[in-house]
Amino acid sequence: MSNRLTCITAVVLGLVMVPVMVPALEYQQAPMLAAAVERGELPPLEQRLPPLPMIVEPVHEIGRYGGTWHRMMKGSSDFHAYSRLVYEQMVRWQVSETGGLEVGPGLVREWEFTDSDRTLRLHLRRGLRWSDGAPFSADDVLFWWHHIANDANLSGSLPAYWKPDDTPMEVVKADSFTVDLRFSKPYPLAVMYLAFKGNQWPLVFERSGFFAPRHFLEPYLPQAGAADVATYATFEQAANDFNPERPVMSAWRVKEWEPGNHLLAERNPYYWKVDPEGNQLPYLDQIRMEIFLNTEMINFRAVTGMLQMQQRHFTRENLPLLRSFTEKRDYSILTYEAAGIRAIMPNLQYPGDPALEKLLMTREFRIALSLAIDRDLINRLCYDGTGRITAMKLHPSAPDYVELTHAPNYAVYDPERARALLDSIGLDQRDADGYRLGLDGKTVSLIMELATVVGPDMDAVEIVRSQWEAVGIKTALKPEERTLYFQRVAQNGEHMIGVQGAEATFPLLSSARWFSTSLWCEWGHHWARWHLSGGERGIEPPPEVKRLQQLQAILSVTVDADERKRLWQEVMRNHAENLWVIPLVSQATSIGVVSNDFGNVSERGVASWVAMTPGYLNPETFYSKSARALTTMDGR
Amino acid sequence: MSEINDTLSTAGQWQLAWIKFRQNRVALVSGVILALMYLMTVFSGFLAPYGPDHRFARRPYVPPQGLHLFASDGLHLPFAYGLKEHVDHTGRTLFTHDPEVRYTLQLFATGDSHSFLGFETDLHLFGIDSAAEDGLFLFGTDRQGRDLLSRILYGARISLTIGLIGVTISVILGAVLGVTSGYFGGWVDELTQRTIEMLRAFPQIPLWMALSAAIPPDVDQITSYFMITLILSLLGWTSLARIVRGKVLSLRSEEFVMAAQLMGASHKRVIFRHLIPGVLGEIIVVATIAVPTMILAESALSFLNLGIRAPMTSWGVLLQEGRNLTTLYFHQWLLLPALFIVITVLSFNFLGDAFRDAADPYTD
Amino acid sequence: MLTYIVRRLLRLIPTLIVISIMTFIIIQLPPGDFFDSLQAQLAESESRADQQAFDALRKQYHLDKPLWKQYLFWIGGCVQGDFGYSFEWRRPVADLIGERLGLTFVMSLGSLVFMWVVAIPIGIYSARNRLSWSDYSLTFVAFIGLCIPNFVIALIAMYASVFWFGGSAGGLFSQEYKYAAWSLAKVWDLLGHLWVPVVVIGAAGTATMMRLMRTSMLDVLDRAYITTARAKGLAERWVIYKYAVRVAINPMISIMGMQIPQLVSGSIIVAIVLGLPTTGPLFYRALETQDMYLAGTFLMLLAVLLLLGNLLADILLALVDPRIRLE
Amino acid sequence: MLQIPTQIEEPMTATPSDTVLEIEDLQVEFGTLEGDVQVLRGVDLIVRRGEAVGLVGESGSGKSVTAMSVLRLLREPPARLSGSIKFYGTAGGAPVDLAQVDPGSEQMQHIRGNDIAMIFQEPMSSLSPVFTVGHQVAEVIWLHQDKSRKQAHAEAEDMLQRVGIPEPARAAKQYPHNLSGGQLQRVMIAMALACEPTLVIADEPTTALDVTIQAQIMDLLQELRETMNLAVLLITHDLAVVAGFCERVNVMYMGRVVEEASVLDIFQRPSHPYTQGLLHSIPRPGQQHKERFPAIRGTVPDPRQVPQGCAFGPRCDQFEANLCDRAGPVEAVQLGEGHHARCYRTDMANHGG
Repeated sequence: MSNRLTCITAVVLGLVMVPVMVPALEYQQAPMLAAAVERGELPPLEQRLPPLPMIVEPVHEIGRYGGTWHRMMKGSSDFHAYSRLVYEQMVRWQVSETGGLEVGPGLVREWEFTDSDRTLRLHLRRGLRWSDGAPFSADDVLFWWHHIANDANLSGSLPAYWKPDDTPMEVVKADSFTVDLRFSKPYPLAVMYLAFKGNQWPLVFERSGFFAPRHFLEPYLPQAGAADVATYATFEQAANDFNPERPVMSAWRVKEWEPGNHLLAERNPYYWKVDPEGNQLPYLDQIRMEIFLNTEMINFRAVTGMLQMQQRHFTRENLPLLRSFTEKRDYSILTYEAAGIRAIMPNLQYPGDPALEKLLMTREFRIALSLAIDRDLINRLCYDGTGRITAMKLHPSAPDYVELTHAPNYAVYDPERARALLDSIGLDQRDADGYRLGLDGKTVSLIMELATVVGPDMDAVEIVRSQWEAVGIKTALKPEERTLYFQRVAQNGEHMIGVQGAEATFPLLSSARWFSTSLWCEWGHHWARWHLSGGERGIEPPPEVKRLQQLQAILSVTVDADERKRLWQEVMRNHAENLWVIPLVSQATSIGVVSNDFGNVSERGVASWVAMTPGYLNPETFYSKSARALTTMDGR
Repeated sequence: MSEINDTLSTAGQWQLAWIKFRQNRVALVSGVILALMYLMTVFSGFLAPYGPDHRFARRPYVPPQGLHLFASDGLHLPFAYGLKEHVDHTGRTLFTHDPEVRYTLQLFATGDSHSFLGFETDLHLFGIDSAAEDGLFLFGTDRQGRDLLSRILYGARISLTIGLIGVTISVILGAVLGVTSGYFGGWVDELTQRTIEMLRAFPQIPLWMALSAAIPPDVDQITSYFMITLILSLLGWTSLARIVRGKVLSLRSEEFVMAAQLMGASHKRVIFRHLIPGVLGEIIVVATIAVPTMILAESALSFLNLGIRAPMTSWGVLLQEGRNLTTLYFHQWLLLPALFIVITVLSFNFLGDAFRDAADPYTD
Repeated sequence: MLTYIVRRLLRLIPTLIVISIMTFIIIQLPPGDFFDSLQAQLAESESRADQQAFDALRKQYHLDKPLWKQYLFWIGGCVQGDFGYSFEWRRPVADLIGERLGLTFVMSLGSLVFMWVVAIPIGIYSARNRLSWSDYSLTFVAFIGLCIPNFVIALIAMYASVFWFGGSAGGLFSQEYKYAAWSLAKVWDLLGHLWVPVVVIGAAGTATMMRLMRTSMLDVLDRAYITTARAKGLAERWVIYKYAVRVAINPMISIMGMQIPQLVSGSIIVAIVLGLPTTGPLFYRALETQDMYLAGTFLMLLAVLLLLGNLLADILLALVDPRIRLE
Repeated sequence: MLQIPTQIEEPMTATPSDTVLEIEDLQVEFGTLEGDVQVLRGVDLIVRRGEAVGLVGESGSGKSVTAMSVLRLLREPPARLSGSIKFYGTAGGAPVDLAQVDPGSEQMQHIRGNDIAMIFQEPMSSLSPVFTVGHQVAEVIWLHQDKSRKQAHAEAEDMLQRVGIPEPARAAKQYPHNLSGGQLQRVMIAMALACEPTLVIADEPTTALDVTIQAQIMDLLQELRETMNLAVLLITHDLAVVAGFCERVNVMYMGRVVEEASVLDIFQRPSHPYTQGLLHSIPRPGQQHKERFPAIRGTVPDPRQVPQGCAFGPRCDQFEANLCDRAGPVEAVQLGEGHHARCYRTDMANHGG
């Protein structure tokens, strides 16, 4: 709450635009920077900070300078392990008063919709500097837009979220610190996308972003129309997130990158945030990422107490092990909420067998399957009772969170009713082995495909299989290599039943499994194809699904908060009544470890890709209680 | 005439070899162990108290259970206690004996149905008549509450046969190519030798890994099993072919082969009547030593998730769980499959050693 | 001798060409390419990138070209010391492998030394005391060493280091030296950690060598020239070391050339289990992610090492055994 | 082939002070898994200074074991030795009982190669393949004499020259596989004689060589023996070689010396049926190839199943039941000056064969 207030204060002060502000605060810097200033290697702090630095309220207390954050990273495709620590978007997710997530200021100190909600005006913070001291301005955004996002050789095509209604947005520089985004229709999601994708390009393999250091990259820019791929490779090398030469806007900058070995990041002397006492952030001198290739090494490091704070790559089954060493190695277990919904998603347009397609499309059949599952047992056996049993509903952390009332709940265990339902839809005949026969006289034989082979999620599905068999439905499991799984689902839609998770905090940003509008939707691949091709290909969905598809379109242009909540209720009710997918048990928490020496790490949080956890928890305020600050820039 | 003499001396040599082999008690024991192991693969369904995928949903990570004869009230037939579960401070479910519940061991108990020599049956060598959630877990259970003993017995089917089939392929390839290469010489020999040279330039383990990684993930279990076997025998035959070729080269110049050739015997006859028996001893020795290499290779590949993959069961697959620090710390019994690997490989090595000694009966 | 070596090296060229083609085929065997596997991997960890962005990258890396062209790109580069580009690490393969190759060799050499230092004396001892109890028990221990899969030994080592010794193992350096520049202290630290993998990797090889040395010694001890040496009045010690071992060790010396590449490939699994910063885990990872030039180069590198090892073996044998002449 | 000595010098009348080697009741057993095997069952043998003594017998008779026992070269265990082997290093000096010396002791090492040298049957395999022949000859010299390596090498070359190797300096740098069998045996001889030993034991020195070379080697040995006043114990299965070289002969059968006599006596008056058999088996000019071994039936029995009484009994044409198979060892019967035989029927033996 107070955090939010300070932000607003900062915004208000910014609006007044006093050219020379008498700093309300006395600014301090880390010893290693002070020493560098003394040696004349850095300009004084006042010249490095913007006139109005962003003030960040630590979650617990004012920290102290120094310390190294030891973490681990699995290969370079696990770039999130680092990039989430240097989460610096145009706007940022922050914790709302209700404990959910909301969008707050970042590089953009303020924004507003104009032109009937069709133009989003962004006010950049003034006087910001890149980590090499060069000023940051609207040109850096425009550089990205003109030379990266719109160059097919670098970006393929413009990301779909920047061309709502298939019309690319326009990016217009109003002045050096003001940028207008113009859309063809109201586009409230743009703010969320700025919080989600508003980072410095390219975020390694994700290749998304919203700005890039023009002054640094311009020399590498390939000549317009040059087809020579080599020049693009050079450009990519320079822009690469792990390039130590590349200037950044984040709290730390990469200092050493030894692929396959380690990554060392060091504080950014030009970082533009301070704590309420005026100490320039971050507190921690450096981040050390050990690159590991064997997943087990992370448990190894954790139980030997060598990780300061990490919640990637831990699995629940290792929790007892991690707990066993908390005292001995002086760390604590971190449990953040995970907001995914794990569900069994039958392919409702299953192309393999018309009889089976019809059966899967029968609502009562899906309800019976749902009632046959003892989710409490699964929760106890696979998730130590910490799992969450939920239908397709928004998680409380969702910005649009709203409760769904008076909806049917089929996520209960009632095998008798399941049997009765199955009998009632004509599956009352059994084969020699006791399995139910379909209406075509053949044994109903289900295959669940999933992209995991081991772990509690697999065990859970295994229990489902036995429980479906217990009500007479022959079921097989087909664990698949994930490449194959996604090929079968997203490219061909040829799977029978998929088991996957759906996003519950930001469904609009990861909407595949909610609205049947993406080919990644296990339960509505061919309906989505129909929708995406304007009715040319795919299969025409039933009215209920058409309504869902429509709802997504409406939600994406609705700015009014109450209206959005109403729309969301309709979406959830649609799911609850039709039971398009059969909810399973979702891992409700994501676990991690945090050294007891580490301060300002919030005990509560949401583990989310969109929110870049722990990025939104202000890692620049994390600090080590015992560490001595480095006094040279070359600390090892 | 010289041919007859040689047949006699060959027979004599086999006899000598047998006498010599019989004297090696360690090898005899090894032979018996291996015979039992392979018998086990035939009867695994019958010997295993449960099916390999029988999950006792409420009995994950049960440590190995003992059989008891004595209870507080005196002597009984062998019995096992039921289990009580409680959760410790780390959130782990632990199991202790429930002295109130005793299950007497039954011979020829009925249980999960399995296919036994082509028949479907639900007869098992032993079992207990327990509540559905309880079971007899002599080797404990894994994370999914599956009986480890049963899984080891079923896993033996793959682990033990993969070596045998792989070696058979190697032996056939190696023997045929070695014999033809040595016997015909010329370009046949040249081609075979060059091929062998190429193949041997590949490092064994990385090549296995690369090839196993290339097995398409969507092939069915039988196919992937045979692909792994083929991959393992891809390099194995080369050393055998070399040995056989060398031996054939020396045999070829010997009188009895020349005599047979002069008498107009066909190539086939010369090869199968004279050359193959002549190199059989070497082949047996090399094959015996190659089997454990393949068993170890299979387990290593499966351990890395490159070989046999779940839901198929092999000892290597079972050991995959041992990669987990949690297993190492809390559930060491899940490493028991390693013991089976060690025993098998040890037996094969002792046997191979004894064969080698026996094949050369004139040394001490 | 020199002409022999040159001739052998020249004969390697066609072999290498065939091997490079086979390697390329092998690493191309899995369906899809790096970006397919990356896409699936990202989708799994809930991040996602656009198909078009990947296609742009494919183009940059020539993955849109026909296979034979890709091969020529690669092999053409290899000849000039450019082994292609690692997609995952976005680095030239040569840099990546180079970084880890040093430690890999140090580890393999360490294992080699360990094997020799342990196996040879025990082999000699065992042969001199043949059929005694000590011989039997050493043989048995050797057999056990041969029979335990090395990844199991590695697991045990890992267990011991975490739970008994407070977790100094797992990697080759302590935390404070892991990222430090090379110094005497760092070398010392390395040695303190190195012995675990060295012993684990060397275990099976030691057992094999011990058996070989024993057999070889037994063979040599029965030779007439040993009796001659004794009859000369040579002390038993000298009979053994100067006459018997000098000849019995020849086969060991000749296999030494092959041992290094064998150890490098044998260490892969151990290095994966122990999380060592050597080339093996990188190769495994490259196979997983279809980072094909990285995997291919590693495979090629080992093949070249093996071929050179073969040559080295022949040369070494000729050096230590005057009966053999290289022509 | 064979030159039967028609006239021969009478053996020197020996005084005890002339004795170099005196073996008495030497017994050697080998412990095996199947039990003990007695290979030598009481060997008595004397070699005098400067004298060449032959030790003759079929393979398996124990000749080589006797020779190896003298230098204690048998692996002990499994071998077990009893009896005495007295070696008189200096004329008239006190003897050393080699049977009592620790085979690994310095004393034994000093005797080997220095006082007693040995020439083995297969020069190819008796020389180490990995050292030059020069090195192997020189090694004996620097081992036993206080000489530098350089001196030793020079002496070794001299020695090679003495044994008739052409270009000794070049040959010294050769490895055994570069030299012919005959040359290698010369090297062996050079090695044996390098320290001018008192006694040389030559164990079938010519068996592995071809016939013409055999004669050359025996001539060389003869010549060196004379110039260096060596005592030689020549072990052979070939009586023809003995005839040309030795003064006295010991015939061995199944671990015992069954007849001992001067060369002349052996050839003219062989008294033991076994000796007679051996003599008959020598090919003579004009004899048919097929009749090569007409004299002795059967083969040497298994040493584990020594026949009772006379060990030769079962193969003997003159075997007489209740006489030859009496229990207990056959005592030696003196038949003349230095002529003994162990045969119950020596009185009936047909002298002069």
